[in-house]
Amino acid sequence: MKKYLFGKVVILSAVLIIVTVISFILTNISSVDPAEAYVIAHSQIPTEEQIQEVRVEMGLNLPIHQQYFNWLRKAINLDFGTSLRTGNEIVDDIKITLMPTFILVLISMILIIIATISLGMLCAQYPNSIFDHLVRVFNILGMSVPTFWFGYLLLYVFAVKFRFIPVISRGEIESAFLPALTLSVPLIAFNVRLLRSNLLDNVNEDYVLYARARGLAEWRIMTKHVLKNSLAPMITIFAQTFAYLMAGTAIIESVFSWPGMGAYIIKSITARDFPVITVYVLIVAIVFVCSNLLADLINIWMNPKVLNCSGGQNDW
Amino acid sequence: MIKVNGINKRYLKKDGRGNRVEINALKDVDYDLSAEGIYAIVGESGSGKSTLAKVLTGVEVCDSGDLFWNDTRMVSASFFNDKEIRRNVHLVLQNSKDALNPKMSIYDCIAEPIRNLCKLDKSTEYQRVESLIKMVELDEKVLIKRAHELSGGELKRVNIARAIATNPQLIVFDEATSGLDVIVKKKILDLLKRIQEKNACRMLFITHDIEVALYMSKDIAVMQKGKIVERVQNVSCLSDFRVAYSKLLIDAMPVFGMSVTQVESATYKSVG
Amino acid sequence: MEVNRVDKKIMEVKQLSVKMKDERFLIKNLNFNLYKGGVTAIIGLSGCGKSLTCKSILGLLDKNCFVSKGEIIYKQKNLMAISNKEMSKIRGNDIGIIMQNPMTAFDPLTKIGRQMSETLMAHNKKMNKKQAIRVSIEMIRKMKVENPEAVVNSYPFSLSGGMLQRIMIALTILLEPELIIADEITTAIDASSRKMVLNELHKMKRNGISLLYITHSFDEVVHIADYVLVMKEGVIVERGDVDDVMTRPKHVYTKALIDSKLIGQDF
Amino acid sequence: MIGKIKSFEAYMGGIIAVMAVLVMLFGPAVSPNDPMEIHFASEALGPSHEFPLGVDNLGRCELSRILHGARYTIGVAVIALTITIFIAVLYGFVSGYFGGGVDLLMTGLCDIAMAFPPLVIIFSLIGIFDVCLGTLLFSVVIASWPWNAKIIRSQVLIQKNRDYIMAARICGTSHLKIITKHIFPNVLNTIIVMYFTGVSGMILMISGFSYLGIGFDHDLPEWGVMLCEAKAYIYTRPELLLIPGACIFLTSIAFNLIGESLRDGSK
Repeated sequence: MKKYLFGKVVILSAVLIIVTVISFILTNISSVDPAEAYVIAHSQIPTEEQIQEVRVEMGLNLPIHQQYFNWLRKAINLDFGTSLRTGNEIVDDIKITLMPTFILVLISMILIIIATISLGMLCAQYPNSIFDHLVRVFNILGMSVPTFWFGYLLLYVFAVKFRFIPVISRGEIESAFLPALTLSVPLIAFNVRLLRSNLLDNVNEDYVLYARARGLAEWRIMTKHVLKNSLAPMITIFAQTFAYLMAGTAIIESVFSWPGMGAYIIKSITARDFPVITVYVLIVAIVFVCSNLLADLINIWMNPKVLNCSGGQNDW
Repeated sequence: MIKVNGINKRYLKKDGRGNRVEINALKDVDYDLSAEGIYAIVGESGSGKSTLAKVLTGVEVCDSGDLFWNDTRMVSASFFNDKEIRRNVHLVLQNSKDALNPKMSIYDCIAEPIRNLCKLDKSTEYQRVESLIKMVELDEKVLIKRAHELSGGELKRVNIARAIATNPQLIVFDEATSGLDVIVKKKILDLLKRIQEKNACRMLFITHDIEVALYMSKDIAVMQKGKIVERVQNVSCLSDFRVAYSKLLIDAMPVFGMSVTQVESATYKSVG
Repeated sequence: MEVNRVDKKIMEVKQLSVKMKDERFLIKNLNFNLYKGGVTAIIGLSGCGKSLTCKSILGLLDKNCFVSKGEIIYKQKNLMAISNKEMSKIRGNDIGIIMQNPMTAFDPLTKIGRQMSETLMAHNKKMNKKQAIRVSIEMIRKMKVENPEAVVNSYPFSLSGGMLQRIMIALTILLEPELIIADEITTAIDASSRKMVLNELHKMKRNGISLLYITHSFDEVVHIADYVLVMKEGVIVERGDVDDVMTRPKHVYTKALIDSKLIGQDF
Repeated sequence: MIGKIKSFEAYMGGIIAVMAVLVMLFGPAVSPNDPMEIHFASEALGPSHEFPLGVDNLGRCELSRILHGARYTIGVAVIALTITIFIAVLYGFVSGYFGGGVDLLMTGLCDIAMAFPPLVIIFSLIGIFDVCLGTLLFSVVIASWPWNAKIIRSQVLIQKNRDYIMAARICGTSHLKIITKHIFPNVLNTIIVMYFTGVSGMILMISGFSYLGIGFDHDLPEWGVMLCEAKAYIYTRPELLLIPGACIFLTSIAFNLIGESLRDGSK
């Protein structure tokens, strides 16, 4: 168990280190000279001297590894500098925008989990029924729909045609529903399909037959045994879903003008605001790493067999 | 012909808590096959009998110990890749359906060792496969089929045909009859006896079923926990086995463990 | 002896037929009775419909086959006609089953103790979890499984087939059924465990539990059964007392089965 | 009935996919107008005889743009996917077949690569390189290869540990022959399914990026770019948003339907 976790932690820390290196490279090797950008940002006409001065001030004349560690020290203290576009401290901007994004992701996550489990259970309980086929059609549609386009359709129908909600939201909970729905539809489609096939595989297992043969109630077999066994491999998928959502809100937020981190980053990309992009890359990577680690922990707790499976056996 | 001296084999396995545990599959095992005939090794699961079969056929490399082929000492690793030895040693795997590539025709499966190990032209190759399929008493029609279209007994026969394709001197059978119905099982075993007589080769049966061992062979070794606990070279009656563990295995056979009254009422003819 | 048995008939299977969805017969017109304290064996090769027979008795057929005709009378009730809820009370409590493959018969993600206690609690509402675990441990100990306290706290994958088979028997006995169906219980386990498992069946027989013993080997039939049904392709081709069938087999198929014996008594 | 529905799905998918490919090949030849030519005079925005689907915000023929766009959208997706799957197959076979330290290293690398969300990868890359089609292709491949490589690797591993591979080794088959003649035919099905379901995922990913203005030039008639251009006119000209989006949707459905039917068929 310790070894297993250790391996995971090694991989995840490797990811984190690589991310910081990439972020660092991003800030330094990008087509914009940070010193020049700084001078321009302070509304001065850059002269060679000033740039040199700022360069020394920012530590850009130091060797590259030292620059990296300086940058890392600053990053740990949440000092990422200022945004080229808004002129604010990046940390402040992120602080304001992180919460709405998190709310959006949370609502989507709840939608996804509820819809996945209920639709999956119903489909597996009545396989090949009309309902099952409808869900199958929904799955194919959900997997194929371009989310931003779907978002615009919803926006057009609900905001432009029927005027149920304002077109531009200010981050109220009630206007979070449409973007959350848009975000979750494709993920529900993927997850329902997975859970359904997991459930159907499990229903035909010997242990279900034996559970019935020793007189357990049907609902108990379905919830305590079949669902438990089918959900175990889904834990990792749900964690990935969460991380994917954190990274994937960008397009949807800009569609619905949701005042979150995603919309903020899209604006920064259009403005080629690299310091902000760097911070975003860092945040998303950290979320990814943390949720993966959490998923592994839950997996070990729920499924002791994880530790027991060994890889290839035929070696020659 | 083939002889192993003091071979050891360990491998790592994960236990219930995910810790790696070393398993001694073979502990200081000596075994040899010399004269033509049928040999058998009996053991329960985990006794290391399958590992021994794999070491004898070169599929697995042992950690230490010596392997002799016709009195020359072989390096375990090169033993497997030697074409001469590949032609003369064959291992028939337990799961006869899984041992055939599902995407290949039966003809290709049987012809595979011939193509790899003997250089024959197309028509001789075809004749050879045809004669093999006759030898295992199958119809020629199966040659164009795939593995999933055949029954358990037919699959076993195809595996046997592939095993004798290169006329090997030693064929090792890992659980030759598991998963077969009793009637088919007997037919297969009788077929193997006939083939052994005709080809004058050595056959080694690795089995958990002591009845199969007693039926097929006069030279039976019993394995327990990676060791050969007893080897009887010329079995004539059950009392030849003297070690407690062997007696336990024999005792576990229902036919010998039945109560006296039932024994009296059951009089069936002896085939062994 | 025969007269004695008729008095204590506990189950009657009448004209039982099972069909596939495509109308193919899997079992055709099966008739047999089970007697109190008697052991009836069904012998046949794989695919002859013997496992299907036990599944139909317990009402656990797959979705692609169904009972097309016949009744199974147990305690004056036709098991084919009663509700699913009633049936699940009978399963385990009145009719127990020991499955063929112990390695796959338990939920891989639930501890053995939990699986035993939930079964006990489902049939005995008064029992609480602690009591259930305690009686489970006692019974597992009687089955000569080492260290039962650790066994109840472990997951199925860490136990061997022979151990799981004995645990399954322990659970079946704990529910005190009248009839136990044993479906090829010796095929998936080691020789040394087989002896122990068969001994347990003998004990059950002595305690007056009826057994329906499904097997493909005549050795075991001789070992344990009183009465034998030989089944081939969904039809019973021969039936009778074990001694009669063994000494004077009438049907060719029965003869073939007996002849397939590898080594005889006088080896 | 179920079979009928499933084959109906497959037919539908096939028909739409063939249509999409035909548009890709012959779309530009049959398009009524030059997709880049700006028609200032055509104040009538709606459909007309000259412009069957009307003109866009700049006065360019919408139908011609759609017909030309298929080449970019589907073409780039197919190219990216082909590169991805080529890398994945190579990587998966080496990692899965040879195992041991190589495998450990390669799966570690895969895990690290998988920890980067696609969006993060493309954002990092556009920081380093210029924004162009090459960067887009490169980052899409970088983002998707590890997922596919893992699937291939696990399939190879499953096949490699099956008995027929060992049997082939015993028959003296070389490693190269085992990979090409034994494992590859058995993994081919997975690769084909991966290809079809992958096309739809690729189209969605690439159009998503071009919607953000990453990858294609701003006036190219690519469907994602067209959506990007049209988003400002959601109140006045919703059909400009509807048409290219529907094209992406339909193409994607078609490939998903084919992929799903193949997946079901291979079970």
